[in-house]
Amino acid sequence: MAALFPPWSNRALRIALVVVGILAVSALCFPMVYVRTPFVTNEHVALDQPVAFDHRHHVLDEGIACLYCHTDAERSAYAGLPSTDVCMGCHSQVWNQSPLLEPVRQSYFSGRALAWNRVHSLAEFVYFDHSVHVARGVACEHCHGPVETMARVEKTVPLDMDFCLDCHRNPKEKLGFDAQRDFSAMRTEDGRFPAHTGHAVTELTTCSTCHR
Amino acid sequence: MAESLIAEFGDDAALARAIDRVRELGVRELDAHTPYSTELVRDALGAPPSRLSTAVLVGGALGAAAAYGLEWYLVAHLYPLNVGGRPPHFPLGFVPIAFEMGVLFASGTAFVGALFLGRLVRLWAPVFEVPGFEHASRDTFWLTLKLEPGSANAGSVERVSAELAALGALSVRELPGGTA
Amino acid sequence: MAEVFELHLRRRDLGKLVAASLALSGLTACAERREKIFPYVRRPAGVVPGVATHYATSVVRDGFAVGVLAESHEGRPTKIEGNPEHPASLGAAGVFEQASVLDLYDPARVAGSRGPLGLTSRESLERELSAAFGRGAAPWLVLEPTSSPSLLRALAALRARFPRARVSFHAPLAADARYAATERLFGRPLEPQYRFERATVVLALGADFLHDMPLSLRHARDFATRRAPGPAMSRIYAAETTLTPTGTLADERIGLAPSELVRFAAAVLAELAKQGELATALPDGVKSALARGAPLGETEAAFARKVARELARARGAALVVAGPGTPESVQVLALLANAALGSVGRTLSFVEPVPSGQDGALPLAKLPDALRAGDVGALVFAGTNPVYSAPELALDELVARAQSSFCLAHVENETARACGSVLPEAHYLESWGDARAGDGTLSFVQPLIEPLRPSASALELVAGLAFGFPASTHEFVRDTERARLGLGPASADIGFDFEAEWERNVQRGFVEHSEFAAVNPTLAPERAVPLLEQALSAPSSASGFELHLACSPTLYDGRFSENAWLLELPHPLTKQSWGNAALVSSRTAAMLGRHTGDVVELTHGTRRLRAPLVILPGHADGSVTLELGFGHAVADQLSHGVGVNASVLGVPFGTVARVEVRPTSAKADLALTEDHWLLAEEAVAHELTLASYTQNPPKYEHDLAAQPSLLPSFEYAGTQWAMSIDLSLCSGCNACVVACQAENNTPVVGKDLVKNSREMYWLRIDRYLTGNPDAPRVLQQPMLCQHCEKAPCEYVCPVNATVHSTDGLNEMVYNRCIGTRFCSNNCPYKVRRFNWFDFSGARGATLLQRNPDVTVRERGVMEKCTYCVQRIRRAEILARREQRRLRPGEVVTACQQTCATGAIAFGSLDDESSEMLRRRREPRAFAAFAELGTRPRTRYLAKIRNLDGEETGS
Amino acid sequence: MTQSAREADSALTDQLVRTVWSGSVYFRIAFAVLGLGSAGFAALMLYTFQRGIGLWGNNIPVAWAFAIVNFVFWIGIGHAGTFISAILYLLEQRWRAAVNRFSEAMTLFAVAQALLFPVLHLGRPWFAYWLIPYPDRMQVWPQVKSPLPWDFAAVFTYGTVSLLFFYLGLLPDLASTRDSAPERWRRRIYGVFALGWRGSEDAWRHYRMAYLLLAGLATPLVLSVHSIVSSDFAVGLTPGWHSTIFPPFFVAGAIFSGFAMVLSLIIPARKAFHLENVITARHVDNCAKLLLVTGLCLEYGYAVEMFVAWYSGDEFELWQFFVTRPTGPNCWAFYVMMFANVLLPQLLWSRRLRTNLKLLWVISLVVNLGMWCERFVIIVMGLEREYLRADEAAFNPTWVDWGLLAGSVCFFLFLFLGFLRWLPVVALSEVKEGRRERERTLAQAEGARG
Repeated sequence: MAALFPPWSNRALRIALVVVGILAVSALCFPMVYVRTPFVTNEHVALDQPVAFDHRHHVLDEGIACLYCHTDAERSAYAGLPSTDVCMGCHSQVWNQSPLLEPVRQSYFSGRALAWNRVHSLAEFVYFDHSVHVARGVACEHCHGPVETMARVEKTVPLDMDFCLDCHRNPKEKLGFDAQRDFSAMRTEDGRFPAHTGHAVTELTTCSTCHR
Repeated sequence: MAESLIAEFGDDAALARAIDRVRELGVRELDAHTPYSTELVRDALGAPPSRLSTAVLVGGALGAAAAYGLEWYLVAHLYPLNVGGRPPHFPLGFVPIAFEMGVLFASGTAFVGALFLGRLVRLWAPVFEVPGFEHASRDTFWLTLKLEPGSANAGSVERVSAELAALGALSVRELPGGTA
Repeated sequence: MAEVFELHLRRRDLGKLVAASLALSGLTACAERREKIFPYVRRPAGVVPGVATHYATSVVRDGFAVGVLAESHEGRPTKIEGNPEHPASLGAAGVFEQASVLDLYDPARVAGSRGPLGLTSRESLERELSAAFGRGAAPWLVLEPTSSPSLLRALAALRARFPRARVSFHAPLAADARYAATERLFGRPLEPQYRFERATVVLALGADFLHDMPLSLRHARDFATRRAPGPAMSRIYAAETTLTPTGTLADERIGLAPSELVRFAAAVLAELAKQGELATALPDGVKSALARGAPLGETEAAFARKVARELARARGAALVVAGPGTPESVQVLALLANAALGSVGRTLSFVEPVPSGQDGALPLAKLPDALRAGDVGALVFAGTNPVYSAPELALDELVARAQSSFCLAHVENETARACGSVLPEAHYLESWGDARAGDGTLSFVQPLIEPLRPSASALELVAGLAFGFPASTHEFVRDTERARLGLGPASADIGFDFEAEWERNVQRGFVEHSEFAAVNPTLAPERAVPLLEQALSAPSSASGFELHLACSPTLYDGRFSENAWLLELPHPLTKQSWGNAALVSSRTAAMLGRHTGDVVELTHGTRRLRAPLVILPGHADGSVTLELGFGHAVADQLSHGVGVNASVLGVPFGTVARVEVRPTSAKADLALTEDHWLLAEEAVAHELTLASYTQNPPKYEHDLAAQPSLLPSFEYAGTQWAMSIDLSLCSGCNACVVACQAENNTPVVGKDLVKNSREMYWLRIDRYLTGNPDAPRVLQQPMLCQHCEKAPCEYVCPVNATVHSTDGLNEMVYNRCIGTRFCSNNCPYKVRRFNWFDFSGARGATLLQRNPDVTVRERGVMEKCTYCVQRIRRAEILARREQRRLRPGEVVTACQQTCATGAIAFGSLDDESSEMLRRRREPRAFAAFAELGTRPRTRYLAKIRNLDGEETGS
Repeated sequence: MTQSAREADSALTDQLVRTVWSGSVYFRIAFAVLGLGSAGFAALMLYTFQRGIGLWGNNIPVAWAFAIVNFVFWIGIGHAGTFISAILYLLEQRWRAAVNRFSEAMTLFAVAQALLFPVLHLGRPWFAYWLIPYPDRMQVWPQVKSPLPWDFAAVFTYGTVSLLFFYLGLLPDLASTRDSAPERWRRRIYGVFALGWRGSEDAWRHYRMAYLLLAGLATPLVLSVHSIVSSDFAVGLTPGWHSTIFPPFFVAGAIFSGFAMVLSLIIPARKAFHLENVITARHVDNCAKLLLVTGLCLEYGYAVEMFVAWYSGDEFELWQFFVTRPTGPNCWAFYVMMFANVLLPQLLWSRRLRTNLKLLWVISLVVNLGMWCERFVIIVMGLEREYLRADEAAFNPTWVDWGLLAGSVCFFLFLFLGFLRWLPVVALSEVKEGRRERERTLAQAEGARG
């Protein structure tokens, strides 16, 4: 009686096993790689906005500082987008006939808000506070990238927890200042800092710094 | 060109006798195919004990060490949080997983090792072409041997076949594809 | 929720964008969605998105104002806090103030106007109303009692314009007895003002002065100043029918049926009259009247003697308080006792009554006859619900006899259902107004938001009727204020900047020093004689049980019937949620042969009521307490079928009546969050007497320090948060529970889940009863996350979802939680709560009320008290921005902020100035379940009872 | 003699693989019914997954109930399988060959049930993978000081090792099945799974070593698994859980329940498949004896628990053991447990009762019930009455709770029935080997006499 399987089946079985192994490993690795791609992080995705606002022109040509429009960054958790009257502050005088600014004028006279597309977005359970970062000297471009070179704003960093921890773990190295030194709020009466207990978690990496 | 033979026996004792006899004839490359592990055949063939145990020890030790190392690296080194006031490096808590991973890796090594050292995971082998070989897993005992043409004491194929038949072989055939 | 919606709306315009609130739901998967940002078109001055603002306003109930601060996030009012400057609040807020914000967003609010002939617009209904007022028979207006100068001015104008118009004031809990009593003794109605900070010995006669009196928040603050253990500690005696929060804090209390309460008060007064110098204060007529009372039981008599002795000993610093629910006789006896004790001018003073406008007002009881006679033209109910609360008037059928009927209502209540037209009532956070606090302080009601739907306040309605619609209440209240200041038209202002004054006052929320001046009335004690003779000689042989009606500690008089927070809130003593019950003592229950959960039938005359029985140890024997406010009959509403309506028995609040109680075989479905009562030795809460505490202080802290551990100790330094809770000051009033719920977006889960012990309170109050089962001592213990240094919850979490922060908080990271619930199993305090379902959109929940600084938790995650970490981090961010250390007392938790007695103190262990640390160092500070080695950060201070030596009845 | 041995081997092989080719109509009916039950199980799991575990009766304080009870119950069942196949192998108990395949299959399917419940019981089961350390974007890792990751590692290892052990033991028999199959397509299917086994002595040499090593590894593993499961409770500080006796106590209970399940399955299977010549009365009797012995170990555990509670004088322990358990809201479970695990096994002292198969079967079923109740008593009652008397609550299971329990029993039996039908149910090669050795020993003894 002939054998059940031909001689080439040995090789076929082994190849099949190797392929299954590779597929299994890929199935495990693929999601880990995928979540780091721009498909998920939305990095480098420039969105169309209701107004063709060009940061290059406003920042580089006109020399307008970030905080002129994003006023609240210094005092609120949210940097905020400028209200229409801020745009109109200048554009009632300059380019006041430009068709590009038609939506702005429409908004201003109708009282309906401009609906901008959010570019930099964090999960709902992350409590990021602009004001404290600005006050501690974290540059805008650290998280937002070189906005002054962008025709349409896009994300340049993933803004995931990995990214946040990168600085929160080592602000001195990453941002050039000694966070421990500067956290006067956390200091004890005699200027000591919480004793080193082997837990390298600091005020900056403790969970409720960002999650409440 | 070496020539291989395969002989079928009705019980393990006959197979063991045949092994002893062909050994006397100077045949070195021998293997048996039996429906169950039998002491007679094992002793007659006299193969050295399996080296699998060493591999399993290494596999288990590696698994346990890797698990413990990973626990230390992640929990005590990368993000050492204050959990219930326990120290970041907490051997008491790290041991169970290290132990389990040791067992897992050791078992995996034993299983995979047995398959590969036993030359399994091959669907085709020359013996499968032998008519009646399906009895090898049910009720008959088979001997395969390879005759080296150059070796002095080895007789001819015919001689060995005759000897085997005389020892009670139910059938003796040439094995075209070798003994593997 | 981290995303802000920068609304293009003015602060008070938010209602137009309810849809945007969808984005407020929290904690979803990480995948980012394309979101829109809507910046303002024209940015209002002073608004910074993401930064909460507070506005002063007032909560008015039955004509009494309490000044509050309303927190606003981008135009959404989210939370109410007490106004620290306001004399009726002093920074505290009670249960009802805290919960009132939810009513603003109540999905059951009257959605739109509904009138005859298909009229649905507000304007057309107002026109219809004005027309109806002017034609046909005399119009009749039914209002809540009020102290609002503007409303009174509008009413006067209304009367001038419609001379035939009649006005009635109706509130089921209106405390007329104290006005009757003062009128009897002093010749005119007066508002008593109690000074608990001056009182060394207090007798509370059916008086829950910490909880349900107009100035209760202030009473509680004042009371607390005298409750630190030491020689200055005051001593409180309580005689009451049911067990109240005040009774739980009393050093000694006794349960007395309403009729016994009268005799007890008389006995105390008679006892006082025997004491040397006090004897002269009372005329003989009174003395002989006092002697007519049937004798008290032995225990009660002994207690009366002792109380009288202690009161007399504290002469000049003694105070007798009669509660608003007590009959006139008790009020009179209390006033006489205060007079005899020389309290007037020291611990007690009088001012003019706060609610006014009673002159010319008709009692509501006259309305039915007028209706039957066809004498009523337009009948208008504004902010009252007499169909529900006065069923004996049978208004539900009679309203139709009016030529037209209108109801200004917050929700479609029973009265609204009976009326031909319904107008939506504006919430106080949507309207302008004014009112006086319990001491007469003129307070303002300031809106934070444009009405979510077209609606009107009672003031707007009356002013509109008087002066024509539409009425601008803003202008009207300003004009009233101008008139009060004696200013004429604006053009005539010379040398006085009204605008500045007005803005200052509105910003402050009240007018400083505008409280009524104390009056010195002349006492005519002999006028009490007929009343006392009648009250004391009343036969006590009648059959049945005495009925005691009480204000509900959760629904008040029923006006909060659609407030999901309050419906679910467990009763402070019975711990009953979603319902009320007939409360009886265990002996009375034994007489009836029934237990908690059985249904009894109460009969008063021809009126019957079936109510579930709940045994309340310490309740007076032979009487039944029913709390008002439950048993609403409007289908499809949250309150439908929740509890029973005690008004159905037809007994007015504050009167003594007898009812028959018949056991039935039916069983009720009660939701009790704690269903057992007595407790032997308990390691979780301690109580001591003052004498034993001063002579032999306990060594709790020493016991804690002696706990051995195999593990190396963990060193904490720097800012380390901790809490100290003084059990001597916790009355179990629940204000902190609601404050926590409002602050932390804690969901309401409904009756079925409460029955299965799935309530979501981060902070609950555990109630322990000790001592004699019939006259127990009550210990109320706020139980919240103890923030253990060796937290047992932390080391069992497999995913690091609950860990310790560097500043000593036990953190709960919702977005990391996978819901193994091991942490809850391992928590000996059982303070962790689990989202069994998706509660974020539960019925009665309102997305707009949510605190944007706190994550809304997803289904399947654990949650618990965080010590209000969002407030801590906000303060830290502020401190870091300003490059300074945290200021002492800069961080206040929601529970601490609202607590009127200041039972909760919070702060950092490195802040030597903190009250928290001072308390923690008292010898009576102990850690709950210290022997488990969890090392809690929260300390409790053992309850200290100031006994006079022997204890009666235990 | 040679001829007869060969015929006997052949006949035995045919007997034991016959069922693989032909199933009776009863089998089809039972398989369909259990299949429906399993589908219901799947539907209920989906329902729970979609709506949340609020569908169960759990509450605070009873945050763990049926799901964890079922988990511990099933994982315990598994233990007898490993005990028979590994520990008895190391102790050279040859009679195990008759029942080890059964019990290994039982182990595997019980562990499969056990793996479902901990995942299903999570509040957010879709994040169950957070228990595995992988390089995530959050830089947060499992917290390995918690017993739950230990548990995950233990059960995962246990399931994997059981599968490997089962499969390795099955290899020669898969080859027999392959070579006995009537049709070529069946031979091919079994041929693939036999991985080309051809009984070569070279393969046997490594196979024997691997089997011995796996037995040696599975022995400490089986002891560790229930020890770790017990630490899910013993590490906590709940009265009635916080006990050092838990690991051995749980292991004893696990093996006890496992033997009960072995008997519950083997007694009917033996009859239905006419295996009386392979699984003899002696084998059943041995299982019954072990049931008695492990039962006694468990009873010792009960006694020690209560003694320690009393001796400690701790009011919460006393409350748990002497008030809550006999009088608490679910005290029926306590009495069932006491009857089934303490009183009933004492009948097994009698050989007459032990060899009465019907009675033994009933006893084994009741012991299964009793062991489920034991887990219920420990877990649910421990939580119903804990430290804080103010926050006590009773547990009332919902229909979903009962449905999931019934569903998992169906699914277990469904898998087991599939095993009975499509795989050789007795370790063929081992039985043959054992018989050959016995014959040879007999022959030698005769030879010595002669």
